[in-house]
Amino acid sequence: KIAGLVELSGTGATSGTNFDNGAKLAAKEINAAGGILGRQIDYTSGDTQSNPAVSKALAQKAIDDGAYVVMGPVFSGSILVSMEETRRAGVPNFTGGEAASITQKGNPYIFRTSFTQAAAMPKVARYIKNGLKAQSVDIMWVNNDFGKGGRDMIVKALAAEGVKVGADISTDPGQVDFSSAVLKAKQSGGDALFVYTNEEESARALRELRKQGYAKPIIGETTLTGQKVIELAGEAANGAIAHVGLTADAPIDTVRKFDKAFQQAYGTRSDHNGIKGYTAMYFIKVMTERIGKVDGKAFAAAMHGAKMTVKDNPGVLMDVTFDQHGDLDRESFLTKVVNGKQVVVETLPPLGAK
Amino acid sequence: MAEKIIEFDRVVAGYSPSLTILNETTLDARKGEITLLIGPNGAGKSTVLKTLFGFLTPRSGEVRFEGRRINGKPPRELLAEGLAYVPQGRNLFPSLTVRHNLELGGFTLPRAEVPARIDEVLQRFPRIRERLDNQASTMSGGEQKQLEIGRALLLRPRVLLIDEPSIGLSPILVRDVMALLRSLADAGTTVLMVEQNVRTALKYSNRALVLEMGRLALDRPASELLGDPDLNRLFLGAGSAKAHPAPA
Amino acid sequence: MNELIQLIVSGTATGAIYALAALGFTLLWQASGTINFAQGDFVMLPAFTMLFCMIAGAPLWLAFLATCVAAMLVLGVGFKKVIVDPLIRHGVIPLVIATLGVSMALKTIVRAGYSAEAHQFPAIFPAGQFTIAGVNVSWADLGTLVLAAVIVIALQTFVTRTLTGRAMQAVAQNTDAARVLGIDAKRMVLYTFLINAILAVVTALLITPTYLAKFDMGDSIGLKAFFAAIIGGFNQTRGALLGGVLIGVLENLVGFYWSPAYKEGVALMLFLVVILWRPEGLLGKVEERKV
Amino acid sequence: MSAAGPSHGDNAGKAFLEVREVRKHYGAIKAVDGVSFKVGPGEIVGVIGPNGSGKTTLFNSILGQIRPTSGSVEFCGEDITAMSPLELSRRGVGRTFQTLQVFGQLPVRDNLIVAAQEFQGSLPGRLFAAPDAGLGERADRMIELFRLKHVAQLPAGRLSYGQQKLIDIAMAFMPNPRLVLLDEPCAGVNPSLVDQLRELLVELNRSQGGSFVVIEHNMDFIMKLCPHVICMVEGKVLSEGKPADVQANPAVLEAYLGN
Amino acid sequence: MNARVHLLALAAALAALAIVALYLKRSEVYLLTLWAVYVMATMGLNLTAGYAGQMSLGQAAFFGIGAYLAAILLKLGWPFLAVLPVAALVCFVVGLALGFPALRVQHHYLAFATLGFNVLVYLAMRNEEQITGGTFGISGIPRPTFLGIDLGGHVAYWYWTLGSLVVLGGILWWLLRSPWGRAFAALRDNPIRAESLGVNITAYTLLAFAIGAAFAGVGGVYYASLVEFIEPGPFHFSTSLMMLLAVIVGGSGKFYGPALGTAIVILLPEFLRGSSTPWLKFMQVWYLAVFGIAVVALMIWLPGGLLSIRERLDRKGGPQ
Ligand SMILES: Nc1ncnc2c1ncn2[C@@H]1O[C@H](COP(=O)(O)OP(=O)(O)OP(=O)(O)O)[C@@H](O)[C@H]1O
Ligand SMILES: Nc1ncnc2c1ncn2[C@@H]1O[C@H](COP(=O)(O)OP(=O)(O)OP(=O)(O)O)[C@@H](O)[C@H]1O
Ligand SMILES: [Mg+2]
Ligand SMILES: [Mg+2]
Repeated sequence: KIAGLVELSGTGATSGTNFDNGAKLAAKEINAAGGILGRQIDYTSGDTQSNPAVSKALAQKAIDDGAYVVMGPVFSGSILVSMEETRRAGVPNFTGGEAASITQKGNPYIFRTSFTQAAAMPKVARYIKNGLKAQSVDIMWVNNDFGKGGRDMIVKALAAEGVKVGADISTDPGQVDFSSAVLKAKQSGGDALFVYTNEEESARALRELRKQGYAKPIIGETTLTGQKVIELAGEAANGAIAHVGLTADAPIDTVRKFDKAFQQAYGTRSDHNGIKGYTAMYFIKVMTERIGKVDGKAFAAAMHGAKMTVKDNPGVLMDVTFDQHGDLDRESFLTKVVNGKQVVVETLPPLGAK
Repeated sequence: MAEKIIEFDRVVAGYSPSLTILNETTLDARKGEITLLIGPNGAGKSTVLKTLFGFLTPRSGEVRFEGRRINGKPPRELLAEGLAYVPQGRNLFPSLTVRHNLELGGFTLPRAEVPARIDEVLQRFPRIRERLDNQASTMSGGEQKQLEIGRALLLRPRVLLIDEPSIGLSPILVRDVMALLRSLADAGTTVLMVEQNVRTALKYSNRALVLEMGRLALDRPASELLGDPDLNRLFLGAGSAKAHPAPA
Repeated sequence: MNELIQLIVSGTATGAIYALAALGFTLLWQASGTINFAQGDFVMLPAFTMLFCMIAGAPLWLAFLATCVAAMLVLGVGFKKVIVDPLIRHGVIPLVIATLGVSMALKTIVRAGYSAEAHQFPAIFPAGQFTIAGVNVSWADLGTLVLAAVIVIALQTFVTRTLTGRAMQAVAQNTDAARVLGIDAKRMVLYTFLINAILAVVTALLITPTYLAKFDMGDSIGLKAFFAAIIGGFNQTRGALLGGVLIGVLENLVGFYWSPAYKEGVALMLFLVVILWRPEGLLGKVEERKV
Repeated sequence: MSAAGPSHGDNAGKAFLEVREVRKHYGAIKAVDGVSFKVGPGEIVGVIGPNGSGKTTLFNSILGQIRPTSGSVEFCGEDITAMSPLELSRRGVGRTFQTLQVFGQLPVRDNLIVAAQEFQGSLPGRLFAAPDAGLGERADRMIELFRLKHVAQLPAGRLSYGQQKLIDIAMAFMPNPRLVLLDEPCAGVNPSLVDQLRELLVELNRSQGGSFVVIEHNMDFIMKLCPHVICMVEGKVLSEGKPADVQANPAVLEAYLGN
Repeated sequence: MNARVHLLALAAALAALAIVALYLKRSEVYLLTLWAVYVMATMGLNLTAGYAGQMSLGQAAFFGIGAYLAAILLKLGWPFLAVLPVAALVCFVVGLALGFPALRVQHHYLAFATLGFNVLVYLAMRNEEQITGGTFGISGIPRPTFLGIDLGGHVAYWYWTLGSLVVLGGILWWLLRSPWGRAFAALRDNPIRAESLGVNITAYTLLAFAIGAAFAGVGGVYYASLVEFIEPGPFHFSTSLMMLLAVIVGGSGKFYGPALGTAIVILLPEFLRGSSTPWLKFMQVWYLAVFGIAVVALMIWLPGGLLSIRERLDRKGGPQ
């Protein structure tokens, strides 16, 4: 019995829905293949409405209902609340949240499904320094927990690399008009622009950048070159570069297979959140079979320091290791939008492997 | 006896089931006459007019216009049959100009006829002409009343229902309006009028109906009533001089 | 200097969008005395309908026409029959609350029934742009502005200069009096909602390329549009244009010269200042004397 | 003629309410155009004049409902020009309205209580006062007096026009004001109650020395009640004096009374 | 209703609420507590909007101010009982300030002015990071102890909240039956007439806002302590809309309206979410759609809210 707490409405609806779909897809596949240790997965998801108080209630409810593992929420604010409950009850909890603080609270039951911003940003900063040879960079970010967290991390990472931060431009979630933000970036004259906003805003920002004739490199994280962004920004997305932890475009067989299955099931392509949900479900399968019983405490204990490979089960998509905090590590990609397609230009090794 | 244009036949009506206002009310108004409806405050006079003009549907009984049953018929249709109604209380479109208020009075008329008729009304109420382009709500109480009456006359109705026209009008205008109604009646219009200014109204009316607690209490020729000392005592207050102690 | 002009130009374009949406508010207010909390969703729905038509293979113009018909049926006749008619006799507040419910329902239906994601929408204006005096202006911006202005003027003329327009206002101001005069209140309300439905479709057509079709696209538009309507003057159709453009420009200026973090607050500040200083709005006329 | 209270002459010089050259212009419309008059303590003054002659506007200017264009108003030696209605009510000035102004959703009895409760004790004190603020009995007597007993528990907005008018008048008298300005109190009121109302005013005037200014188109009422009458035309005072004199003034006849 | 019957029914309802908690699951008790917390705020809104007629869409802002104050002060080690009056007072004062637009504008203008205030407060919560923790919020908010009793447990905290709700309800009841209550109603019905009768509409308008705000502030304190974490999200104006809906659905200007309305807005969706009956599962996704339509239907049949059913039955067959 696995419970999902996901943002099906409110500001996080897109991410939550993807995450949920990914998890559902995996559950279906696993069940079709005989379940976990012969038991069928009973996956139910509840809508947190992107509201922490509701997440908390849902987490309690999941525990009351005897959930084995809790998945989600994706939003960092919500997970910070709900993880208190899963911790108290000793139920393992996978999250899609990327805020660094989640795993720094010493909670032994919390596990990530993706990179933290703390892990991703140094890779980006390094690329800005070495790949783009930029001396200074402007930052455009969205003022929510996601954007703010990323902004703080990139500033730190850039400082470590000795790259100067020019204009520091915050934008609003759901912002439509980016003309003043882009004008600010143009004015500041940095060598590149780092854009860290949600999908729709990324698309709008790219369009406005194109409109105002911004000619310098535009770099971002996962969201910047996502499928949705390319679809929404059209032409204007071309040339954007992003570091991507997970992407359905990754040149890996398992991912391609997943991509196809997802499209078949939901008619759209999955974003990284879909992969998060999908792989998390397989993490559970692999690990449960490894410990040989359905026991949350043992599961959590075994997760720390665990390594899972595609060989164990193709469902985990890529080899992955978990550390003592519950953070994970694996390969990541540098992608670029070329002719309306996200193209992986470089595969970056896991942090731990460097 | 003149033809009965409007008839109430044991009409029961009210604003909620637990509160009956018109209690088996039976009355009528006749062609070419001014029928005056009087009675204490809250007797149900305005309710009679509202029921007649389709704002209230009788719970039982029958309302007839020229012999046809019109229970709950919507105002628009009654208007088309030649009825017009000037209600009590606020009845204008406050932020529209006086001119536009008048124009809307002729909403159901052919467009081409309206300007001439408006002119006619303005002749009758010169005060309104001076305020034509002001917002209706800025006018004084009496001016608004003139506008309302004028607006109804625009329709040249066959039957005019008019609720306390004298409220807010200066004595000179009260007499003008009454005389006007008289002349309309003489020309064949049926007028059903509610008034508290009983003494003046009786002078111009043919027949007076006294309503008490939603029932017809009296139905007499107006001239007869005017001279009746009994009614004088009851409704005009003469001699009710039992001084009331002021509340401390 | 150049950037100031650029900011003003692009702000004006955004403002035209607000103005279009605000127009629905002023229309409904003047002609039915109600506030439609679902106004934003009234724009969202046609956007999706057009999208559907296009997915089904219809060209944009056909999608637009089909949606106009559908909107008149659903947002016009349907809304009036199902919601306004039974509610209007209870006064304005229940109706306003009901539109809140409608707004919630519409959003959820689109989200749960179709998709929670944003969808791209083709633009009716050519994609290009031109530069005058160093300022970039896109055809879309210019087109939206011009169209918005034309619609505002047309609507203003209709509502204040025609007998039908005034009858619509009359119904809003005093329904009983309107009935006494034989004005078919229900029909006037129907006209109002039919016009509003068309307005919503046109607004959707113009703004969805920028806003993207998304189930909650109406939220931010609705709010801004409402503020724009009040700032310009609720009982003046042309007030919507002034209010919209004012907000659009000011937002841009604040975002650039002060801090983008409080950009969203701009419409609000302006709104607060206006209602405290001139509650009737910048172009609004003072309403009736009270006693 | 029922001369009520001290006559006008006695009080010349020690005015209670003094209105000086009050004007209210709306653009070209001179609604009130330089009106001056005095009301002595215990005096009853009638104001008549054709429709739109500025009577209501004059009241509104005196009572702070609108700000006069120019001129001043003094009450008990204090300048009260453009004071808010609230401040005036605290000084003992009450009023009634030409248009219906009641608390539509409150029961009739509560309408009357609320009309006086704010004069009992302090604002915080009223939070701890009895629910009826000790005014229940007085309200009941008023209800009796105005023949509203059978509707006392109904929301005032559901009453007939005349009944609402009566409530408005009763409310003005609930707090025992020193001066009351009444705007067409008889409009829509049954004739027998009109007589009673007049008697009530006379009685209040005699027993408590209350002063009244009354706008009325009911000449019978004015003639019997007011020892002093002002006739306004076009925003100006046309004639002023004893009712019989004003009534006989040809200009008044021509503009207002007819014949 | 007869006063004694009323009291008995109330006592029975409270007893039921107290006893049932012993048999409920943790998450259900949590939801009940959440309900009580929201009722504190909606009760205040009922005073402002329902009784005094001042359309307010800023209640969530006060709720948030109370919650943030509580979070900050409780983490500084202040005792809960000291935080309560501070939060109430601060919200009272801010509420006074919010009342000022109400002196100039009414109805929908006022609604949007207060909504604007809500947005500003929200922006401040999100952007003034040093104080509010920005979008990351504040976590680790402690629950109180009272007379040495630890209220950290879910049932204990529920009793504590329920008790406080009853006290708050008592205060509101007292206020409404005093002359103040009548003055608020007069203000709602006809401010012009009220002023000429000595009703200080400035004072009462401001009071209506301030007291309503103080109630929300108190609710916010309980909220922060209940959830043990806060961030700006729950204090977005959409919460204000929901609170207004709760008041209206229950019956605005009805004493028990907010309690009923909040149950429908807060508890019902959770109940449906929790259910595994197939047709109810459908509701998990469609709940808001159904709720929205239900609101419309309610406004058509019972524009005065659920608790107005008695008047409705009385007025049936009235004028069209
Ligand atoms: N809208 C309403 N809702 C409920 N009751 C009403 C309504 N209007 C009037 N009533 C009640 O109906 C009764 C009769 O009212 P109506 O207006 O017919 O009296 P009226 O004879 O015209 O009195 P007046 O001379 O004062 O105008 C009154 O007792 C009043 O309480
Ligand atoms: N706000 C305003 N704007 C323009 N004109 C106004 C305004 N208020 C009043 N007037 C005009 O001033 C004049 C005086 O109005 P007022 O209400 O004082 O008259 P009145 O003497 O009380 O008349 P009545 O006996 O009819 O009540 C009217 O002609 C009216 O049109
Ligand atoms: Mg009447
Ligand atoms: Mg007057």
